[in-house]
Amino acid sequence: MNTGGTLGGLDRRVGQMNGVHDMGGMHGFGAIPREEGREPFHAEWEGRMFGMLLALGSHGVHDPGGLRAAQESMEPASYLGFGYFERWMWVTERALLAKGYLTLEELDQRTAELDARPDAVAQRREDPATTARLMQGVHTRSPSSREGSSAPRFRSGDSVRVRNRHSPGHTRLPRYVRGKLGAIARLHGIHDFHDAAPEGSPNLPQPVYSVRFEAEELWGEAAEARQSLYLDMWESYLELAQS
Amino acid sequence: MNTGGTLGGLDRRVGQMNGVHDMGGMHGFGAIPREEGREPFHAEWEGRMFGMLLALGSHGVHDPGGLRAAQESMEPASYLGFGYFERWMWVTERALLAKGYLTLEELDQRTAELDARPDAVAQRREDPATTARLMQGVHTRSPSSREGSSAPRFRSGDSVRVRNRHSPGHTRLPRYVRGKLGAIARLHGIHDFHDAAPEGSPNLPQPVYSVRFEAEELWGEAAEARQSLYLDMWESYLELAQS
Amino acid sequence: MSSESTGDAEHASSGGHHAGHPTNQESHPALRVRALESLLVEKGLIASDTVDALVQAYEQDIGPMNGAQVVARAWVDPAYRERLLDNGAEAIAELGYGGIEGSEIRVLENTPEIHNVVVCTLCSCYPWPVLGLPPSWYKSHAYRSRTVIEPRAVLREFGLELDDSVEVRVWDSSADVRYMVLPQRPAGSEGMGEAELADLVTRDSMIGVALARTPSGVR
Amino acid sequence: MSSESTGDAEHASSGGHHAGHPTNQESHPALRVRALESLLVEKGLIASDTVDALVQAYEQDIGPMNGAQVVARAWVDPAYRERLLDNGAEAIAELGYGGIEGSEIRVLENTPEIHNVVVCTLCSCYPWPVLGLPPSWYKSHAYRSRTVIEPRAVLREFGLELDDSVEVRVWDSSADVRYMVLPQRPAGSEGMGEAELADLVTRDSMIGVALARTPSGVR
Repeated sequence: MNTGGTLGGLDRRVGQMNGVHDMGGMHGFGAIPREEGREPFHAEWEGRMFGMLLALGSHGVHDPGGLRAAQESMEPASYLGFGYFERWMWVTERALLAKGYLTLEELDQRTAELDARPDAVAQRREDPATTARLMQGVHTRSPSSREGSSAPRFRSGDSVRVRNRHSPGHTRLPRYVRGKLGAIARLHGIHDFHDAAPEGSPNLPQPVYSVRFEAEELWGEAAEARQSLYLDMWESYLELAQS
Repeated sequence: MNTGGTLGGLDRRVGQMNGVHDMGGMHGFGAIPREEGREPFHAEWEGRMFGMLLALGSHGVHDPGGLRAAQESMEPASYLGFGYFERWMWVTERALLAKGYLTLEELDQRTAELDARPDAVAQRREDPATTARLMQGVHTRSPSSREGSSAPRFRSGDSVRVRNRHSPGHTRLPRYVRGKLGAIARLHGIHDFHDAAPEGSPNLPQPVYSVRFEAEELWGEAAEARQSLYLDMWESYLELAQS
Repeated sequence: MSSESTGDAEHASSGGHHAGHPTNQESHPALRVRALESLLVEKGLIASDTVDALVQAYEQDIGPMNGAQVVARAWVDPAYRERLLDNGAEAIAELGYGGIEGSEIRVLENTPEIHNVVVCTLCSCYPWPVLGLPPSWYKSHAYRSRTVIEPRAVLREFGLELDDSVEVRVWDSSADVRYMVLPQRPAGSEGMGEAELADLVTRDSMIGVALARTPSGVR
Repeated sequence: MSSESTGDAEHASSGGHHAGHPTNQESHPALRVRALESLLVEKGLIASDTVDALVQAYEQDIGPMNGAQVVARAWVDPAYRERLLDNGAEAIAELGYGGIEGSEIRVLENTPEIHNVVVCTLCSCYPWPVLGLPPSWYKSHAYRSRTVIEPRAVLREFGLELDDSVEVRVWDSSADVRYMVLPQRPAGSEGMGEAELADLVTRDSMIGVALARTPSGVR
């Protein structure tokens, strides 16, 4: 996926390192909701929202790689209160407003108009060429590995300590592993790096490793029997552990 | 404060160790809201709610020591979305319903009645003796230190490691210090222990220490210059660090 | 329980009151999304048939039936199984599957000693080409928060009780690699053909919260 | 911004939509609290004059003016200052203050080298007998989350820029001890009496997010 650029002014620095989205290991969310309605879309608007999100990305209206970071810029109570597709709606609106494709006034006005005329038939626009091109991408693999110039620093079996990072901005380093001891399980290759970088500095691709953690290291006495955890980690998250 | 008993069936095991209330070090909550209206109560209902909360506690309707744990049993999105006095309203309703002092039906019915008659004059009940006794407690100190039977394990200056605890249930051990290295700054004396205990096992008073942490230990490179952090910790949270 | 935890459909019906939403007026998401699509079409930013095609693709063509075929093939073809475990995305592409959220797919083999289960704690990453879009429970805060700290308790909620001798490996999809579980081939499935075998492979068994169905459970 | 972050008053006006609230009907908190009080009075569980007295006490009698007297006394009386730093609650009781949330109070002295600031990350603990009930910002998620990780940035938001040579000590009130800051006596206050000095002591200076006022700022 494209990882350059920003999502309508919502760049990765607005993502939240220690945000409420980083919920691995948290308590209080109750039982897993198992009732299933129609999947994957429970209502027509969810499908339309999803389709629009992908369609806009193919036009360069937003940067798909920045969508995770953009969601994290939601206020925490809203992040938790919104459903999955509502979060995408929020992100999409924000991107369109920030890039000037839409104004809030016209969106509010159109909403009011449609509210007043629930049976109005939607105007359609067909673009078979764009649709065909986009659907090709939906069905065809494009590898995300990069050619790496620097040799990976770690080898399978190496004991590594996760850096205790807490800088604001988007990251893929969950809070529950920071400072913990793990072992390199496998090299995944060189991948684009998605974390927030200081303005103007490039986010160079890095080796990504699968790192194994023992549950006792992560959760102490609360750990369940014979559990391990594997996490994919960019090289800069890690340092060689003193053994 | 009284720490025995439960809050209307909401005991400390329903509190959340890794809950959303444990927000020290989190990002994403924005600027600190500085506009001040009338303090401490912005509206009459906030004062009445606060007064009722204290009045009920003096009657043994709830256990003041369990109120923190009870708030943590709120669903995370609600905890974040509610205001401070609304959280107390939620806790109080729950306690009264659980103990059978109220039914949801009568509360809903009374709400509807008052909604229909906004100018209705509230019925009053006076109890000067109880009021006088309660106000005495509002203005008079009662020390919370206990006589300790066991000698404190740690001395000022001792290097201690915070245990990496993640058990469900109420705790006063914030997530951001778990596993970290600190130093005993001072012994506060022996205090009641408020954490969730396994059913039936007593929560014996323990020594409480003021423990000093250096910001670098907690936040790594994100730490600000020359910051330290002091946290009050029960002895069972700590172990002597290998030096 | 929050609307979040009972799926998006119910949430949709809960209506407005969205603090932080960048709109002046509170409105039902269904209405808001209609307004959004109407404006984007009018402005020529999207085409209606593109949205139609995407919805149809993820409702009908891209779902766990794709992954089930991959699993069935691996069960009957040891050389394919080896390629699949070595480079998931490439072996999956042999069967014609690939695309968004499928650049790198790693396949994790369940054995009598090791049980794998997949989660995404930071969002809801999922191997779309083989499993489609994730179900609501996979996106729930409960699944995201609990699976890394108490996987056995989570699996029990799904009806899967593992012996303490089995190692539970939890895979948190935090980067660009997506994960899919290759469940154990069930006893009693000897001699079955690929199409029949694919019917035993459920979505949940490829996430790791269930086992593949046994033939008796199907017939 | 959420209603939370703009104080409870605004939240009150935002009305219903409370997922997880144990009620069948959504209602304005003001109305709900009236219903609650009405029922509790009717059932004899509380008395109206008790609630009146508690509200009046925390609106009028128990507030930062109490702490300001403590600070002023410590500024003029070195022996009192020593007792105050040694055992806060006992020294505070000498001036007649004590009660709920004041069993153990520790007083932290600001100096040219050390600046103390108080927070409660897990809830909103606060030394009621000397400072009253906490202001909205002290209870805000922003203050609770940020003060332990970026205190200098927080203090800057309050208009307090500290030199990098000053050590910032953050006190997180996680247990039963409550904290109050003894601010530095401002320059230019020499010769002032206790009552005058108390006027220089603001609530914020006793939390540690501000300095005491200078006399020129008062007169």
